[in-house]
Parts: sequence; structure tokens; C-alpha cells
Amino acid sequence: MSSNVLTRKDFISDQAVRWCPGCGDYAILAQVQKVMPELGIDRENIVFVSGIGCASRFPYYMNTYGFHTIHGRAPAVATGLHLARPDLSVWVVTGDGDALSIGGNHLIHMLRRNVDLKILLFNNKVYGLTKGQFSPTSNQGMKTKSSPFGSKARPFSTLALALGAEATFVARTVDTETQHLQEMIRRLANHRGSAFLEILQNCPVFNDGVYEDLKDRKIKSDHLLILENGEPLVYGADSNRELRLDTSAMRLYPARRDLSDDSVEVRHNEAAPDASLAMMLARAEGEDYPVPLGVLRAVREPTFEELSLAEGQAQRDAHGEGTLAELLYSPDRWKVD
Amino acid sequence: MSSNVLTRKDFISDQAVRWCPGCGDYAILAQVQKVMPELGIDRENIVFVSGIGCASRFPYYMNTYGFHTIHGRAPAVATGLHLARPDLSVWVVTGDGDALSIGGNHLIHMLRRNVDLKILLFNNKVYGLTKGQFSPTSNQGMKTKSSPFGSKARPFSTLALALGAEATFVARTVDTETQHLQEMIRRLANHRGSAFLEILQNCPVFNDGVYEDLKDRKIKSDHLLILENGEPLVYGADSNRELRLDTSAMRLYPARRDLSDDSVEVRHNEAAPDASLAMMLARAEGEDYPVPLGVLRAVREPTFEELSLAEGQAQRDAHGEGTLAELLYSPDRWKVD
Amino acid sequence: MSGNDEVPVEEIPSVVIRLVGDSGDGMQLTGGELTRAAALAGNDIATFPDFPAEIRAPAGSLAGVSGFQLQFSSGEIFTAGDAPDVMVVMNPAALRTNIRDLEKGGLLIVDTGAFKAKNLELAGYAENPLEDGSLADYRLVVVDISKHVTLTLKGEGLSTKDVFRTRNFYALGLLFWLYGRSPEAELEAIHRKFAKRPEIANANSKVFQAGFNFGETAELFESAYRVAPAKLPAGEYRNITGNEASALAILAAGRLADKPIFYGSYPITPASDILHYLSAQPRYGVTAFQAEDEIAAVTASIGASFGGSIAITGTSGPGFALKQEGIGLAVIAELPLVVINVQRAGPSTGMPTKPEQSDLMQALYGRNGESPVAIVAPSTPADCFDSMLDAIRIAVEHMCPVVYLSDATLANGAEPWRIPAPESLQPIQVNHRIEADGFSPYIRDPNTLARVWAVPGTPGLEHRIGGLEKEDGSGNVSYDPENHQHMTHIRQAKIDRIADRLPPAEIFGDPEGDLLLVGWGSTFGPLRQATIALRDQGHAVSHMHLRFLNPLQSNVSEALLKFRRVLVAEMNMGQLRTLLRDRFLVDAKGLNKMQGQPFQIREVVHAARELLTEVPAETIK
Amino acid sequence: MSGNDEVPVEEIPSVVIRLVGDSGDGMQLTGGELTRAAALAGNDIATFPDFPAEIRAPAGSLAGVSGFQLQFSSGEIFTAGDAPDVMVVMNPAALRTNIRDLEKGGLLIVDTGAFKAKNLELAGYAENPLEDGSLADYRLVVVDISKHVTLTLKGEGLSTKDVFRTRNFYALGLLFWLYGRSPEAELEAIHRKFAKRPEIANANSKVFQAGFNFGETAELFESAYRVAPAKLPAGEYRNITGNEASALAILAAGRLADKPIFYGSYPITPASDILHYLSAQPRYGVTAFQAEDEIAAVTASIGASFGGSIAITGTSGPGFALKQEGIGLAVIAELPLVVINVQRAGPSTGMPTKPEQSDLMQALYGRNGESPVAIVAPSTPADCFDSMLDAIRIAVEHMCPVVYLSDATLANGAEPWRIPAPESLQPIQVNHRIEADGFSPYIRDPNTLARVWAVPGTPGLEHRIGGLEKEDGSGNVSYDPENHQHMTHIRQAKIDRIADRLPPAEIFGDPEGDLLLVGWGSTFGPLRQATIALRDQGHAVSHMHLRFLNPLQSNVSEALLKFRRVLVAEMNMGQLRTLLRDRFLVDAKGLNKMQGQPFQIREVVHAARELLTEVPAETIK
Ligand SMILES: Cc1ncc(C[n+]2csc(CCOP(=O)(O)OP(=O)(O)O)c2C)c(N)n1
Ligand SMILES: Cc1ncc(C[n+]2csc(CCOP(=O)(O)OP(=O)(O)O)c2C)c(N)n1
Ligand code: SF4
Ligand code: SF4
Ligand SMILES: [Mg+2]
Ligand SMILES: [Mg+2]
Repeated sequence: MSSNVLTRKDFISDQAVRWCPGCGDYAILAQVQKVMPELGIDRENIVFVSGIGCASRFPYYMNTYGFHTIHGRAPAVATGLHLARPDLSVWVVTGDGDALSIGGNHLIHMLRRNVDLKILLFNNKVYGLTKGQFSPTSNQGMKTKSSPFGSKARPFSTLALALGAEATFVARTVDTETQHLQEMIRRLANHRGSAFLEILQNCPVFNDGVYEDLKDRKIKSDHLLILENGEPLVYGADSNRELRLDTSAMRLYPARRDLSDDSVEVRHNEAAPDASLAMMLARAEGEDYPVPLGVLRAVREPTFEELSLAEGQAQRDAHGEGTLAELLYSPDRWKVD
Repeated sequence: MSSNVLTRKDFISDQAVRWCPGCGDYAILAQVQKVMPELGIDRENIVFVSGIGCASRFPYYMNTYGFHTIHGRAPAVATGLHLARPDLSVWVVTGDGDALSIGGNHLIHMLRRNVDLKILLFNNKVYGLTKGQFSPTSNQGMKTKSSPFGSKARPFSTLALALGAEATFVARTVDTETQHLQEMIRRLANHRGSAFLEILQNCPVFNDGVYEDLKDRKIKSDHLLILENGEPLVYGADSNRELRLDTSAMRLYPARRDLSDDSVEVRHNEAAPDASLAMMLARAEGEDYPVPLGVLRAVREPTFEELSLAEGQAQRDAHGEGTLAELLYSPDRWKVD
Repeated sequence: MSGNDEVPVEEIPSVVIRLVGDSGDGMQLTGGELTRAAALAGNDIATFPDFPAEIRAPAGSLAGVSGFQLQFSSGEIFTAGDAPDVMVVMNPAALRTNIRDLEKGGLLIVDTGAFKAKNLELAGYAENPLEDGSLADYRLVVVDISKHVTLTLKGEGLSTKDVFRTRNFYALGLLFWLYGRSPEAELEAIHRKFAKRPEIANANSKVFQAGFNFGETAELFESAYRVAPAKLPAGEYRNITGNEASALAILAAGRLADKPIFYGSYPITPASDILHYLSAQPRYGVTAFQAEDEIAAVTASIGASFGGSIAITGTSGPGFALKQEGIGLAVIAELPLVVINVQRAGPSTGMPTKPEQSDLMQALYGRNGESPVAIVAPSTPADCFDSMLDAIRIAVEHMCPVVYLSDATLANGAEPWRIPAPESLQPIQVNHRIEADGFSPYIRDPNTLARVWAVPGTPGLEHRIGGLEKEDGSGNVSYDPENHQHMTHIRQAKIDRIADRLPPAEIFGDPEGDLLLVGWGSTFGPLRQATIALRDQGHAVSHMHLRFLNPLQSNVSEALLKFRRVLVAEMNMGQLRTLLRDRFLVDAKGLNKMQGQPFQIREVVHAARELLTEVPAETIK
Repeated sequence: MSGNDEVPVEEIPSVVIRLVGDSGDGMQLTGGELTRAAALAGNDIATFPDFPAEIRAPAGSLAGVSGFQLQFSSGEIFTAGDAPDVMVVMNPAALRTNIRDLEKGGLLIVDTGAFKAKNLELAGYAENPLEDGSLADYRLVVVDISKHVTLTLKGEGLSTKDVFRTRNFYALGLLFWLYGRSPEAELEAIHRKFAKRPEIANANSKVFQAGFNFGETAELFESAYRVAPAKLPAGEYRNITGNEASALAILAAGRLADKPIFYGSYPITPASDILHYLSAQPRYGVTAFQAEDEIAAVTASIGASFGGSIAITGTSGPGFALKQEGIGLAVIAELPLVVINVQRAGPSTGMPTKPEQSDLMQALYGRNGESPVAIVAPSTPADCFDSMLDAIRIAVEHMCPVVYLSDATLANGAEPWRIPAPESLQPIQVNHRIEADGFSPYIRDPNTLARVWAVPGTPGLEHRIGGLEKEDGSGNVSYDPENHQHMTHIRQAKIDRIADRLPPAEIFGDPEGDLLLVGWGSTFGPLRQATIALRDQGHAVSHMHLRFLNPLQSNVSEALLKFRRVLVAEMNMGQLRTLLRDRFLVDAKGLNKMQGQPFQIREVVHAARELLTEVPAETIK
């Protein structure tokens, strides 16, 4: 089994897929199934762990090991699994409600610890499975069943939160950008440590069109900034726009490339030890700003598992494997005859 | 009662204070009791809400209303209280474990929503009450009862996390800097929206001396950067050092003021709409970096309560107060005789 | 009223209709309209919607089948009926998953247009069941609704998809004709409902009328039917689901107490609709807070309660588990709080859209330490109104958390509710302490043992409370051994004394006999109806329904002793039975259904009969 | 052995000593050393440490008093004794809070040097109790320890504070002399313990010796005492606390099963020490994960269990409440998991350092839905070892969560433990499925009903599990009504069948009689000792201790019927009693202590006597 060359089909389980027609989740599933065989990991060594939500049904459709756990706890379940079994490739699939509402704490702690997990966060900016309430990423003012007059809460910037929580790998893509999505999945697989990917996903039933600007062929190039490492932050139909640094205000702003001003050109550096640029990009949101897609940050730091394993090894090297006899017969024992 | 001029003594409750001798919590309590009378708020309109931990015993010692709740949930309890009673001045007292370990999710959601609460986070980088395990802010490698070989987890940067969670007011001070601590409490009180103050606090029993550099009179000026709005980021015994921006690496770095280089001088702007500078300051950590103290960010945005109240008012203005009759007699009713 | 002169009209006492189709076919909407028409015509009604867990499973799949069952009657009814007399089927998958429930000889109306090869395959039919004789047991009526609507709407400029989506209104028209409902009110309703999309309103109206006319002209049915109005008590009525009634009562409580309401919740099926309802009502002084999780929902509500609001937090099973630590805080802080648990099938995520009553023990015992709470359980959708008012009254008058145990059947089921006159509702007494003299936070009412409710903002009453054990009276933190024993007893006694205010549990039937059927919550309907049936058959059976589970009403013990046998029927493994056995050492037997479905009347009748004829108890345990 | 020739040496069967002082006075350390000396001398011992909730309350305050009680004996003992015969008091606050417990005529040793005005005031004494005659009931021995240590250490260059902190070793020396313990071993121990601070080691040794010498030379005592070695079964012994024994068993299980161990926990009193112990033992293949909260601790452990580790998660009351939703997932996923709950006094935060047994119901019923788990409860500190091994065996062999209910008394209490020979411990059988043929994730062992444990990494066994209801066998998501009923019964039957492997519950005393005392957990000691006392007094009393609470051992029902009366003594309001009444309809009475303190033997004896003489049951309920 393990030696065969795998194909996309090998990753399709026997379960009928049950998302709504037109749901962005289908495209993501297809791309994941497409990229998996390329990774050279045996199917039995892959585990998909999810919480609860439409997105979280994902594991049922992957012909790998899978665990559809409880709402918000997938990062914690996966942390335990991977600490116990660092030989496995463990993927977490979650939604914006699952990951950022009830599960926010586990997510930030996983990122902080740099547990070697791949996180796919399907952000449709709404609670799909419970039929359409606003989520922590919903735009302020969004009208839903639980916010009939518009939601009052400001949304999280998903990537800013991840960066604020010390993430070593942070990226973003869109369900409809097939190639880019594939590329991001590959990048995720190759990162050692917590690798966090936000996938902007359309929910045609409860939040149709939130990402329309990024999908409409006519205008999308003005709204998408595809990050290229080492390159300036150029976008727009004729590459005529650029995000540049205004040093007086200490912020990126959208500039016309043909008009020169006082600002500083910024070249993307995903490996910068300091997360400042990544953070500016994560926050590059607003009317005139494009949405940055790609890898905002990718730095290699020791993973939680590496450090934990190394400690165990060091102890065993220094003092030998613990035996039952040694465990029981402590030096302060005494004898009764 | 309400009309009397209050003094510090009015804020001292009849309960014996039960922290360890030398605990930094004493100094904080004293300064809070000192500043309270200046705020011009009647004692009965002030509520201190806490979770569980040494820090969280705080409310017992304040002669105001108080609620010592359960571990990690103070921000949520306070959110409910203040949504219900926006007329009150509600303060949250919490520890690094309480706020950032078990309570991390409530903290970031409170900040995101911009609930009008004042948060005092006593960061002693350890779990005091449970007798000395590492916390989410403990330095990596710290040896404790639960990490006898050094903790493996990377710490949160408290302020970076808050900024990543959209905080509108973020500040830091130290238990021993009496004047500065007082000033920060005043600033907190004046902010509308979530106001987050990290207080670096010494735990002489379980983590003595973690902040020694900031306390030792001989060296502390080299280690403390006191932020002044509009001013460059100058510090050092003779104000001979400065944090400047390296635009090629997009980061702040510690420079000598007398040596000029390519870098850009940065003037502090706590009210910048973009949180980038605040984030850089929050992350200004490391061997050669000073610890910034003061207000990193202070921007005014509508609070969650303001928006919620306004909506209720708008509805009542438009359609009148709801009556019992109107509630019960829906238009689709029918009559049986 | 129009009618086909050539078809006889038969008077029937009641009918059970089930509409089944794909989730996209609008069965819930159709069911709702039919319910309303029946209600307006004065019938007693009961409904049972049954939808899939998926938002929209692939069209035509077995997982995507959505159903709505409705009984309307000229007499008093308590359930939506065991088995349908009439089934309307919109596609093969719906037929496959539902047909076994239809009574033999029942009327089966099918849209043949949906029985195409692909749909048949999705439903797992090798052959078309409409043609292979497998439906011979039923009175099959086939109509090519799909074709009819296409013809009806030709030239209206609608997309094929939009045309197809009007099929349910065609079926509705047919049913209106069949039961002699006047189409006018429905036509109006359609125009109101689709006011924002006039072209759809227009199409639905046309198609509805076409269905009605087809019933009249085509000779499909041997007879049309009439169900006479029920003799309901006089008054104004509206149709109401359990979730609506719960929400309404919450708003009413705010007005009755003249207090602001705080509702903290995190969405979860089947409780979310209460949040939705309340979110739309800021005019009634309600703050509906969608929290980040259930822990925040309950603790924010506790904060609001500390601040003096009437605080309610709502959820379902798994969310209820998450709230338990918070409920314990409310117990020791002695703050009023109502916790709604709309129960669903467990354990864990279980079957989230299906009903169950398996959280009674969790409500009683789900927290650390001895932490008693009061428990109230509504019995029918309309009773949710009264039960919620009871829950709120108990919470604020006894200063304690009250768990309110609804379930998925009640939450989504509807029935006519006689609207109480506003002035007939008792005000809710809330007394906040304001007197500073002699104040301390844990002084108590000598009768109820409720502590004072002193809220921030009151000068001179500044005080601190929390989760550590309290000294009685002063409220100071105390580790004193005797005080802990004392406080443990006080907290228990406070709950026990609530029994003093409760009316005796009502016994339907004679006060003694051979068998007492005991139930709580949504099993009220089938148990009551089963009791009626058993008594009609001459058995000495009575029915005791418990609306209060903690404390139990004071006559319960005595009532149990007066019957030779006790049968506790529950949608769980015997949780109330456990309680009764423990408290009263009565050898109660259990009828326990764990199928995510309410009891059928016949199941209860059958189990009762077995017990009456002394079949060994094991078989029905 | 040295001894004052002029003081007689009295042989006594046992003695109860309590050391009390400020938290900073080192009472726990002193108690530990005294315990070790008694153990090494072959006495049977039992200890009860009792410390305040504050880390270090202000020196001299009532809240800061820390105590350590120890009984050593020449016969078998099961508790640290009801009341001390000897009390050593290091300051006025300690005297005030403890003196009422000392037996009249008991020996009271006091450091007069600490009875200064400020300390007296802090303790709330208007006059010095050493001088006002209020202690006349006791044999008061005053020593100015503070002065003695100052003199002893003059010129050693230590700070006043450091000198003052040696006082406990002076008291220890005195006690060593009084009970004829050899000082050599202790002097060695001091040097080991303070190896990193030789000046302190030196000072403590000097002071210890000075105390010993003072006993010998001063004519303080009428007599010295000797407690002969107990006739313990032959073997190697060590002194062990409950938390240590639990942790040791966890490590041993890893070796016995040849599997890695995963321990997920979030610090909480009184469970944290298990985490501390395991964190130091990576050599035994344990991964100790300090999670961000209890929910992460339990779910990470479930993840590790899915991955094939032996997974354990530990906490106390409020943390246990937070874990319940996760436990429900383990129930439906049918994964092995041990959940430790070191119970403490509730509700809510309650009295965090004090013991209670009030989470039995929470363990049984604390989750949504019908979600049965197994429950094991250790009876003594040493029994924690065997009980934990039992819990782990049940979890992995029956593929289910097992709750392990310890409490604060067991956790910190110590007793000598006869070390089992490593080869005497049964290996733990773990069979992971590897055969792909015929595999599906919910196929079961026909005897135990345990499903297969197939772990990721095994080729051909790829499968998905989760919290939605499963189809038996295939493990596919299922909403089928009959399947849900079937699975509910399977999950219950799986737990019930564990009873087949359990030995019968042991009845101490005769198998029938007038009264059966029933208990579980840490009440074992006082109940057993009370039973002995009652039998000595001629009563027909027996004692049944339950180590397994779910399922109950199969002889329990029969055993209960053989006694005229049943008394269930618990540190709660009657949780086991509730269970027994429900299951067996037996009119069990309760003795319920809710004081954050273990039972005293005399309390149990008293309650039993009352019941035996037919005093109305209400008074002891
Ligand atoms: C403890 C608990 N609380 C609430 C729920 C109900 N619930 C299920 S999924 C969900 C939110 C789903 O939103 P998201 O994570 O964004 O996923 P999506 O459905 O949009 O893919 C909620 C609130 C639950 N299953 N468990
Ligand atoms: C649910 C729950 N889990 C765990 C605990 C135990 N606990 C109490 S305080 C605390 C951590 C305290 O650390 P921190 O918040 O940093 O406060 P500090 O004592 O250092 O001021 C813990 C783990 C608890 N009380 N409740
Ligand atoms: S509700 Fe939205 S997210 Fe969920 S399956 Fe349907 S389209 Fe997709
Ligand atoms: S343990 Fe540390 S933080 Fe807690 S009271 Fe003592 S010194 Fe202060
Ligand atoms: Mg979503
Ligand atoms: Mg701390």
C-alpha cells in the first residue's frame, strides 16, 4: 500500500459529500485531494482533525485518518495527537466560528507553541451550519438572524490575530484561485511548525458574494495583491499600483506606481524575523486597499514537538530509559521482615 | 454619601490583605486606591471584577462593588455587567494565567468588541496561586514545578496579542514605578472602550527578580523606554539611545543617538489609526532592546455598548417602547367565540 | 366556498398529514401555511417538523429529505399524530424514507414529475416505485406537478429553477381544495410574504390557484373532506412554536417586572431561534448578546444579573455542559439566572436536530460540589410561555439559578395558543435592597431563604461576592467547617422551599388505580392521549405530568403510592425514573425511547397494557 | 540510643501529633521528617496535612496557619487520628485555631518566644493565653525556642530571619528525643535536603541537635515514649501520598503496557502535584502537557488516545466540569481515557484546599445525553496505585473513559506502601488492530463490546470517527432511529459488562447483621476504624467499601439486603446513597459531613450507634 504512487482518487472517501450546491468548500476539497498525492506522504500517515461546522465535515471526505471532534477544540485535539505521534502529518480544518469564536483560545495557544500542524481555516464570515448568524469575522453591520439591525461587533483580522499570537507561518488564499490555493497547500505542507492558512470561502446560502471583488474576472486584479517574496507590493490590472510605506504615519498605503512621492518602496520578505511587515499586510484592509494573498510570514523556529522530544531524548541519553524496578524502589524505602 | 469628597481611605475595604510579604500586588493596590478618588466617580458606581489567582483577590480589598468570579471568565462577566449597566465604571483585574491561559478567548473577544472596560493584567509570568507553574508569558526555558527541565512553549507577547485582537487602548507599566502606574490608571479611566494595561509585577515567591533590570536603580534607565506621545523613542541614562526604523528590514532597532545611519527617526503616535507602530513597540523585545512603558495605542472608536444602546434607542424612537399588549396580540391571531 | 359538486364531502374528526420533499422543496413553509389555515378555520392543531442536519444536502439525496407533519382536528389533540393518514411526496428520496409510516389505505399524493431516473437513483430505487406495484397498500394519487407548474407559468419570464420552486404552492392549493379551505386568505398571505419579490408572489399565487382548481376539476379524489372547528375555549388565539413562546415569555417578563432583560447565548441547534427572536426586539428592553461561546454566554449573563437585569442564557446539550462551571458560580453567588437547555439527542454532538430528554440528570447534578438548582420543564409549545414565566419568577424571587428544560420537539413544534389578556398576567416582584442600615449581602428572607439582591450603583451597599465559600450573613470568605455545612444545607433548603409555592402536580384521571403514567416535558402529548385511549378501553390508568423537576411538587410522593404500578415514559434511559426511585423508593418501571423521535401514542398504550397484564418488567425496561 | 536516665520511658501503642504554626514556619517539612522517622522505625503511619488557601498569608495571621497531623502506631491504623494527643504550637494564631481539637490532658508544647504582643494581637488574644490559666486542661510545656535557636546559632553569620526559620528543626529535635528516634538518619537527611545551601544545612543540624539535647537535659517531660514497630507484612516499604501513588501507577502502566503515556492537565489544587511528578519523568516515556485550560487538557488527551497513547487527564472539581463536553466525545468515539478528579470542597471555587466527595454524581451524569463512563475511586493514599492501574486497564481493555475519583485527603495524605515486586504486576494488554481485512472502526469484541482500537499510521485502516451518532459496525454517521436506540444500549452495556471482571466488594465483618456501613473513597479509614470499634463494643456491624462506583460490583445488591440497616457515610449530601436507593430500592440512611474535613472515627461510631438504637432517621440524615 505505502509503496504505490497515489493519485487524487486515492484521497476520495466513500462518503457522499453533503455541502450545499455551489459551496466554496467543494473547491477546497478538490484542491486538497489534488495536492495530497504530491506530498509523498503515505495515506495512513495523514490525519485530518476538525471541529464542528460545515467546513468541519471535511475529514469525512478524505480517505485518510480523520477525527470530527467537538466545536472549537480541533487545535487542542490535534496538539495532543501530534505530541503523541509526531510521525504523522496532521491537518486541522476549521471555520471562522469554530476557530475564532469558541475555539479562539486553542488556536492562539497552538500558534504560540508552534505546534507542527497545518491549519486550513475556511473563512466564510458567517456561521453556516447553524444557519446564518454573524461570526467573529463578519463585517460590522452585517444583518443576520441574530443581528437583524446589523452586527455591532468589530471583526477580527484573522491574520493579524494569528501574527499577534506569534504564528511562524501565515498565509491567505481564496477558494476560487485554484492554482494559488494548491500552491498554498504545498507551502503549508513544507513548513515545520504551526502553518496557518486562511481560505476566503464563499457561502452561497448565508453570505453570498462577500468576496465578489476577488472573484469577478473584470475587477479582481485591482483587488488582489499576490505576494511574491523579494518583490515590491505591486498589484492592479496593469501592475500600476503598489502598497508603499508612509514613514511619517508608519503605515502601508495604496499608491500609484507612476506618481512618485516621499514614501518608501517595500519589498516583501516573508522570512523577516520581525513580524512587522507581515502585520502591516494583514491589516492592509479598507476601501482602497487590495487584499494580500500568499505567504505573509514564514520563519523557521523550533517546534513544540521538537523541543519536547529532544528533552525526553536528552534525559534518556543521560540517565537511561526508566525501568519499573527503578520507579518502584525509591532510595528512601525501608524493609520490614 | 455620593456628594462627599473621597479619599484614599474610602477605597480600603475591611478585609485583611492576604498576599505574600513583598508581593508586587501590594504596590498596585495602593496606587489604585490612591488614584480612585481623583476620578470623580462615586464609589457605588465602581465595580471590580476578577477571575481566580493571587491578582484576582484584588476586589476584596477595594471598598467598591466587587465580584471574584471563576478562572478566566472575568472579561465575560464584566462584558455582561457593562452591557446591562453602562452607567457603571467596570474594572477587570486579572493575572497572566487567568487572562491569557484559560481566559485568552474572552480577553481577545472583549478587545475586539471594544467593550468599555478597564483591564489591569498583573503579569508576574507565573501561576502564583497554584504555587508556581509556568504561565503563557513565562520565558521559554523557565524551570518550574511543571517544567523541571525548562518550559518548551514560547511566550505570548501580551501587548502584541492585544493589538492583534484589535485593542483600541494598550499600555504597560511596572509595579514599582509608582508615578507612572498612577498615570496609566488615570489614562485607563479616561479611555472610552476596552483599555488594556499590562502591569509587570514581581512575584517574590515563585518568580523573584524577572523584572530586575527594570527595577535596579543603577541600570533601569538603560532598560526602560518611557513613551511620550509625539516624541522620538529615546531612552538610556543620558538619553543617548533611541529606537529607530530600519526600513530595509522593516523593524525598530536600538540605535546610538550620536551615530547617524540610514535609519528613520520615529516619533511616537499613540493615536495613529494604523496599529503598526504600536505593534513594533510591543515586539521590541530582545537582548539589546529596552522595554517600552506607557501608552502604545489609544484610539477612540465607538464602543460595543454605545452601538448596542444606540440601536435600542433608534428602535424605540422609531416604533415606540414595546408594550405587553402589542407583544401578545400578534397580527396573525384569530378569535374563537 | 367552492367545491366539486360531483365529489362527496366527508366529515372527519381529524386528519394527520405529512409533507415530505427535498430540503429545497419548501416543505416547512408549506406546512406552516397549512397549519395557519387550519388554525384560522378553528381546528385544534399540532405539528412536528423534522428537518435534516445538513443545511442543504445535495438535491434529491436521502440525507436531504425534509418533513412536516400536521394534525388538525375537531376535538382536543395533544400530538401531531402517530402516523399520517395523508402523505404528500415531492421526490423519490422522500418516498423512500417516509412511506413506511403511512397508514395502510392512506392517501398518497405524489409529484410524478420528480420521479426521473436521476432522482430514483439518488434514492436508491432500482425501479420506479410508482410503477412496480409496491405502493398497492395505499390510495395513490399521482399528479405531474412539475409539468403543471411549467404550463401554468409559461410566458411569465421566470427561470426554470424559479418555476420548479413553486411546486409546493401547487401542492398546497390541492390540499386547500381537499380540505375545503378558503383560498382567499392564503392568496393574501402569499402577497404579504413575498412582497419584496412581486414576480415570485405572482407565480406562487397562480400556481396555488392552479392546484386548487385542479383538485376541483380533475377527478382525482373519491371525496373531499371537512374537519369541523374544535370547541376551543373562547378567546384570541395565535399559532406558536415552543421557541417563540419561550422568547415571548422572556420579553413579557421584562414588562411584568419592569426590568431590563439580558439574554446571553451562543448559536446552537435547536435553541438558536430564541436568540434570533430576542435579537429583533430591542424595543422591549432586551439586550441579546451573541457571545463567543457558551461559557461567555452564561458568565456574561451572571454579570448582568449582578447588575440587576433579569438574566437568561440559552443553549442545547453540549453547550449546557460547557455552562456548568458558570452555573455553579451563580449557585454560590446566589444570583437569579434562568438557563434554557433545548435538549437534543446525545451524547456529544449526537443527532443535533433530533429531540431527546437526556439532560435531566445533567441539570440536577452536572456541576462540581453540592450545587442544587431549580428545574422547570414545559410540556407543550404553548406551555413554554407559562413555564418560562414560572422559571423567571422562581429565579428572581428565590435568588437562584433555574434550569429550563425544553427539547427539539417543543422548540419547533407549533400549536394554537390562547393569548392571555395582558392584565391577567401577574406582575413579577423584584425588590432590590436599597436600605444601607443593617445591610450585608448574605442576609436572607426567613421564608424563602433568598438572600438580598443589592445591585451596584446603590450607595452604601458596596460589597464583594465570589465563588469561594461564604460566611452566611456577612458574605465574607470563610473556611470555617461548620459554616460550610450550614451553607450547604441552606443552599439545598432554599431550593426545597420552592415547593411551598408550587401547585400540586395535576393527576389526570382518578387519584388511584392500577397504573400511573408519569412523564415530563414534551412527552405530555402522547402520554395524555395514551391515557385517554387506555381509559376509553376501560383501564384504571391515570397520568401525572411533572412540570417541576426540582423541587418535586409536594403531592408527588403520595400520588405514586396510590397506584399499583408506575410507568415513567421518557425519551432517555430512565432519568426521572431514577429520581423517583431514589426519592420515594417506588419500584417505577420505565418506557424509554432513544430514537430521536417523540413517542407514538400506540407505543405508550402498548407498554401500559403490557404492564397492566403483568408481563415481566424486564421486557419494557 | 541516648535518653535521660531520670525520665521514665513509657511504651504506648500509638500517638497522634499535630504540628501547627505559620505557613512560613515549615510545619509541612517538619511533619514529613517526623513521618519518615516513624516509618523507618517500622510504625504504621497516617498523615493529614492541612494548609491554608493563601500562598503566604501575612505572618502571624489566623488565615496563615498551617497544620500537619500524624499518627504512628504499633498496630494497623487507617486514619491520622480523630484528635491529637500532642500538639506543637509555633505561634498564637496556631494555638487559637487548633487548641479546641487537643484531647483534654494532652501534651501541649509551645514556643513562648513567638507569643509577643504583635502576634497575640494578630491572633485576637487580649491576654497571653499561656499566662491566663486558660490552658489548664492540658499538660503545657513551654520552651523559648526562638531564644534557644538564637543562642545556638550565635556567631554563625546568619541573618535574624534565617535563624528564626530554623525553629521547626529545634522542635523536631525535641520530638525525636521524646519518641526515642535516632538523630543520625535525620542529620544525614538534613544535609541531603539542604545540599545547595550548606550554611543552612549546618544551622538546621545544630539546632536539631540542640532541641534533642534540650529534651534530654531539661526536665520538661514526665516521661519519654516509645511506640513499638507495627507488625506490618514483610516487604519493602516506602512512604507515599495519594498523588504520588497515582502518578507512579501512571508511569508503571506505561511500562506494563509498553506504551507511551500522555498526561494532559491544567494546574489546579489539589491535583497539580500529579502533573509536577510526571513532568519530571520523560525517561518513562511520558509526555506531560500543561494545557491552556482543562478543555484543551482533555481534548488533547483524546487526540493522544486516538493516536494510540495511554491517555490520562487530571484535574479537580471546577476543571472536571469544564472537561465534561470532552468526556462525552470520548464516550461516543469509544476511546480509552482516564480522567482524574481530585475532589475538593464545592460548589464553584468553594474551599479549594479542603476535601469533599461531592463529584460522584457529576462523574456519573455530568454530560449531555446518555453517556455512561466507568468510575473507580481509591480508598487510601497507597491504594491510589492499585486503583489507578485498575482504571487504566479498564479504559484500554473496554475502550471507554474511566473517571478516577480521588480527593484532597488522599492526594496529600501519606502512608507506608508495601512496594509490589515489579514482576508481580500484571502486564496491560493493548491490542491495536492491524489486519485490514474485515476492518471497520466500530466492530466489537463480543464479550466486552469494546470496539477495535485502530491507530493512525496503520496502512489500510484509514477511517473517520467523530461526535455525531455512529452506525454500529461501520462507524458511519447515522441518524437512523433504531440505530440510535441500539447504540445507546451498547454504550450502556459496555460499561455494565465491566462488572464481569471485578472482584466482589469485600465485606469487612460478618456477611449479615444489624448494620452495614457503606462508603467509598477516602472515608475508608474512619469507616473501617469505626467498624472495628463498634464490633469491639459488641455490635453486629460490618463495613462495605466500594472501590468501583460504576458499574457497581455484582454482589452489592445482595450484600445490602443482608443487613437490618444500611448507613452510607459520605463527605457529601448523599450521592452514593442516592445511587444505592435508586438501583436497589434500599432504604439506606446517610451520614453526611460537609465541612472540608475527613470524618472522625467517633462521629461515625456515634451515628452508627444512634441508628442501631433506632433513633428516628431524620436526625442523622
Ligand atoms: C458547544 C457547541 N456550541 C455550539 C454549537 C453549534 N455550532 C455548530 S457549528 C457552529 C458555527 C459554525 O460556523 P463556522 O465555524 O464558521 O463553520 P461554517 O459552518 O461556516 O463552515 C456552531 C455555533 C456546537 N455544535 N457545539
Ligand atoms: C477552572 C479552574 N482551573 C484551574 C484553577 C486553578 N487556578 C487558580 S489560579 C490559577 C492560575 C493563576 O495564575 P495567574 O492568573 O497568573 O495569577 P497569579 O496567581 O499569578 O496572580 C489556576 C491555574 C481554577 N481555580 N479553576
Ligand atoms: S451553509 Fe454555506 S458554508 Fe455551509 S455548506 Fe451551505 S453554502 Fe457551504
Ligand atoms: S505567590 Fe507570588 S503573586 Fe501570589 S501573593 Fe505570593 S508573591 Fe504575590
Ligand atoms: Mg463560517
Ligand atoms: Mg501570574
